Amino acid sequence: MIDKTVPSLEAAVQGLDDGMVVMVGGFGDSGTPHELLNAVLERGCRDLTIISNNAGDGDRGIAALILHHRVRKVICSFPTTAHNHAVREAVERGEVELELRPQGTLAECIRAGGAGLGGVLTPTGLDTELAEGKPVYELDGRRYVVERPLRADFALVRGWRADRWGNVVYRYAQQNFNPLMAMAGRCTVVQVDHVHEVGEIDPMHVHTPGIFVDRVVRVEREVRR
Amino acid sequence: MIDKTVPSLEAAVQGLDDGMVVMVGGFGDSGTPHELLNAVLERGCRDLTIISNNAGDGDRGIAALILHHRVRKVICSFPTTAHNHAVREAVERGEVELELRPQGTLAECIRAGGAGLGGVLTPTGLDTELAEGKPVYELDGRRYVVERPLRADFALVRGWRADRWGNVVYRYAQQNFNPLMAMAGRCTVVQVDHVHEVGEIDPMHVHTPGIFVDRVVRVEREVRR
Amino acid sequence: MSATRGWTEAEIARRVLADLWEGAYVNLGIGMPLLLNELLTPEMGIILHSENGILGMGPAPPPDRRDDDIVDAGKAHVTLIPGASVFHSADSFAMLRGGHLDVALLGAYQVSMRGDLANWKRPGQRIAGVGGAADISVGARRVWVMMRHLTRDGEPRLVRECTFPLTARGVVRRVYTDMAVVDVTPEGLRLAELAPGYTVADVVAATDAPLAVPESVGG
Amino acid sequence: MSATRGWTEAEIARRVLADLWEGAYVNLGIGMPLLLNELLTPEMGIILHSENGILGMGPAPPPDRRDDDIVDAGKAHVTLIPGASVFHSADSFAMLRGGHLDVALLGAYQVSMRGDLANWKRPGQRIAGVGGAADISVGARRVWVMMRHLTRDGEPRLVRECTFPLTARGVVRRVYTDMAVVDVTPEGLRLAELAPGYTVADVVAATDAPLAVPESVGG
Repeated sequence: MIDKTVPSLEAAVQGLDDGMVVMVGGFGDSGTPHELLNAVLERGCRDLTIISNNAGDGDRGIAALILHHRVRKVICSFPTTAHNHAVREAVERGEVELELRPQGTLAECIRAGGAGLGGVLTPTGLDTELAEGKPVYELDGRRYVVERPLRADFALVRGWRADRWGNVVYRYAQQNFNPLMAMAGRCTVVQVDHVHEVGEIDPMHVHTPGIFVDRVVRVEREVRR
Repeated sequence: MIDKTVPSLEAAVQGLDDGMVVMVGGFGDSGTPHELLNAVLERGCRDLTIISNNAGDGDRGIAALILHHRVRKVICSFPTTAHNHAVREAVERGEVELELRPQGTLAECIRAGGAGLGGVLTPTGLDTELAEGKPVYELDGRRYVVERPLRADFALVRGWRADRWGNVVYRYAQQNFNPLMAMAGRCTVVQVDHVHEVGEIDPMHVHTPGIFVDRVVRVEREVRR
Repeated sequence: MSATRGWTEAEIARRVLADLWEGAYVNLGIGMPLLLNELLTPEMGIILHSENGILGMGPAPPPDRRDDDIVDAGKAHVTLIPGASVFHSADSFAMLRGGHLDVALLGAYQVSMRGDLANWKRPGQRIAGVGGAADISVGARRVWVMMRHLTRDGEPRLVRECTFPLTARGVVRRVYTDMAVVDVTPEGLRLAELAPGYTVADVVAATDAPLAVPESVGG
Repeated sequence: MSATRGWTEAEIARRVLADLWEGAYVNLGIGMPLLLNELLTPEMGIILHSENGILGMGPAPPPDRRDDDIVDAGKAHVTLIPGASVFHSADSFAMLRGGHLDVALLGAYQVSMRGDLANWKRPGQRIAGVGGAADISVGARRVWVMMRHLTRDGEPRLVRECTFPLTARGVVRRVYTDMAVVDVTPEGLRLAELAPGYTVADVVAATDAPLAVPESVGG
């Protein structure tokens, strides 16, 4: 019987090693796989490249990984918040390389990676510093920035419900980057609040089909709202 | 109060005029807006460019439009079936121009049109007749066919349930090209079996958010299964 | 500037609201634009888009109804109104980049007379976030900016040529400030309305680019 | 060819099935590959993808349970198994093009010794449909072909160079025919298995390209 659930957070990040590229879902705290990030921290891997919309907050999540010197590079759209000095300071002292992509471009590049497309042709950032060093392609008299697809060795995803085949449902705006990263991870790990038996989720309600998911781990959380 | 429902099929295709580009959802009979197509036929417009996965069957749907000499060009992935002589004969006598795109490329080009992207970089069709005459772009040592985005003046979409704001839910594999075409139509018209009051559809179950939809028309149908 | 002259931020937001219409799909940028969310009522029929993946965003909930999975682009807790939908970031930006939003309201450091927008980075700043601003400003049908007319140091923000790094070129259509409403036209800036207590001369002096003044406003 | 030699289409399908494994995600092309759908049982744990937007496709329903919204790539009525999901065509082809399918089973007119696939159009045919074949064959992790070894006119379909228009270059890994199972390796074609009643010499004669014969098969 196909069963993608794993018994622990430790098992969920098994094989996530030094030098790997790791996608991390979430927008601020919404849909962020905090417990998986903690498991990565405990695992102790270094030289990670993190792809995520943000770069953590305070000393939590990706910020914790940066503060513990586990991160070599961050690809994101909005690294800094009022409370996040971790990434700023690490970049300023040359420890972390920062690559900025506009949020919609970042989302589309991750989707392109997961969908086997060669890149993204976007008007976003054209003739601005945001497209510096990037190729420009002209088609039928219009110019587009060529953005490279993104893939990852691991995608860390936060969902709400999943079945044992890895079909995932997200709760409200928890989706954000999660369904896209699920497509782009060579190993996609989803932390969820609830695990269901196969057949319990309506086929029409599935946001991420199980084909994109390698591991499911349930994390006990207090009920919100 | 925002209410995108229109009272009749005739009202649903108001403004669909000669020479326009029209996307038609569906895969075979599944998710095909047959009643909207009939309304287009009755409206009498000519010189249409049809974008659809197939080109109708027998004397129904797009085949009916072709048989009535309303179609100038068809862009599709699979024009012919055992029972569809309409498109074959119209192409052979030079009445209809046929542009073939592989199915995944067609889907992605429609999405690109709706998403404001400049084109699609795909490995599909590379170095085959399927990419003849199309630009090839090389990025980081890999070559991709550049496929042009597709948009339409009208997108004719078939859904299952919609609310008055145009949020649409599709039934099982009825989705196919429908949610993509909904994004790419300057005027997107959705025929559904059921109209709901605003708030009756769970936000997490919406497949096509109302922002993509201009008109909703209810078509009485017998209940299946 | 005296507090008795011009519009407060809340008044600017109300002024913007007067230009919106029933059925409009609107994206609110971080900062001043988010004030709009608290002014809207369901009767107005204005549907807010939040780029993290919400269409039909409603105002902040009472503290005991906060939900971490319902936040706005500034990561603050919001609500969903009836008719709302949720989706992933690629679909969300397809809406923006694909020209489906009627209006994007953005904050800005500077706007040029040609509609160039600078709102993501200060000159010389090494690390800045761009978020969704660049996609939103190239994609929305109308880009409107809400900002103070002058910097804290009294420098004009409406300029001939932006000195701040650009977010997008030639995209801004209208600018709402504490002093005026200014349109960006193919011919350059044009005064559309004066805030109470300000004269045309005040606004011209506070604007570092030619400002056309139609008779109806100049009176 | 006598009916007592070689594999029937159903036997070819069963031979393919023996190479699949629990948890495999498999796409079935139109034609012979669709035979697999009727052979699978839930216990096998093989998950079928249908490019119109189904993951977890099940066998044909009884006539009174047909549902027009649940069809396969050949537009025939099928069912959904427990654990199924549905999605739109762009997501469906993201699965294919993005390398998420373990196996794609396709029919073919010709396969070359380098794994070139010709399965969408006959030479000189003016109007043909390609459907999903081109995306599937460039995207799936393993492309396996099911076809008769010879054409009706007795011409080999396994060839040095395809004379039919190509669907994709260098993609086929394994070919199942009525006469044999043949692997496409970096060194060219290699016989993997003989169908009952055929000899190595039969297959070599019916193949228009060099065919390596490992000792284990050649016996």
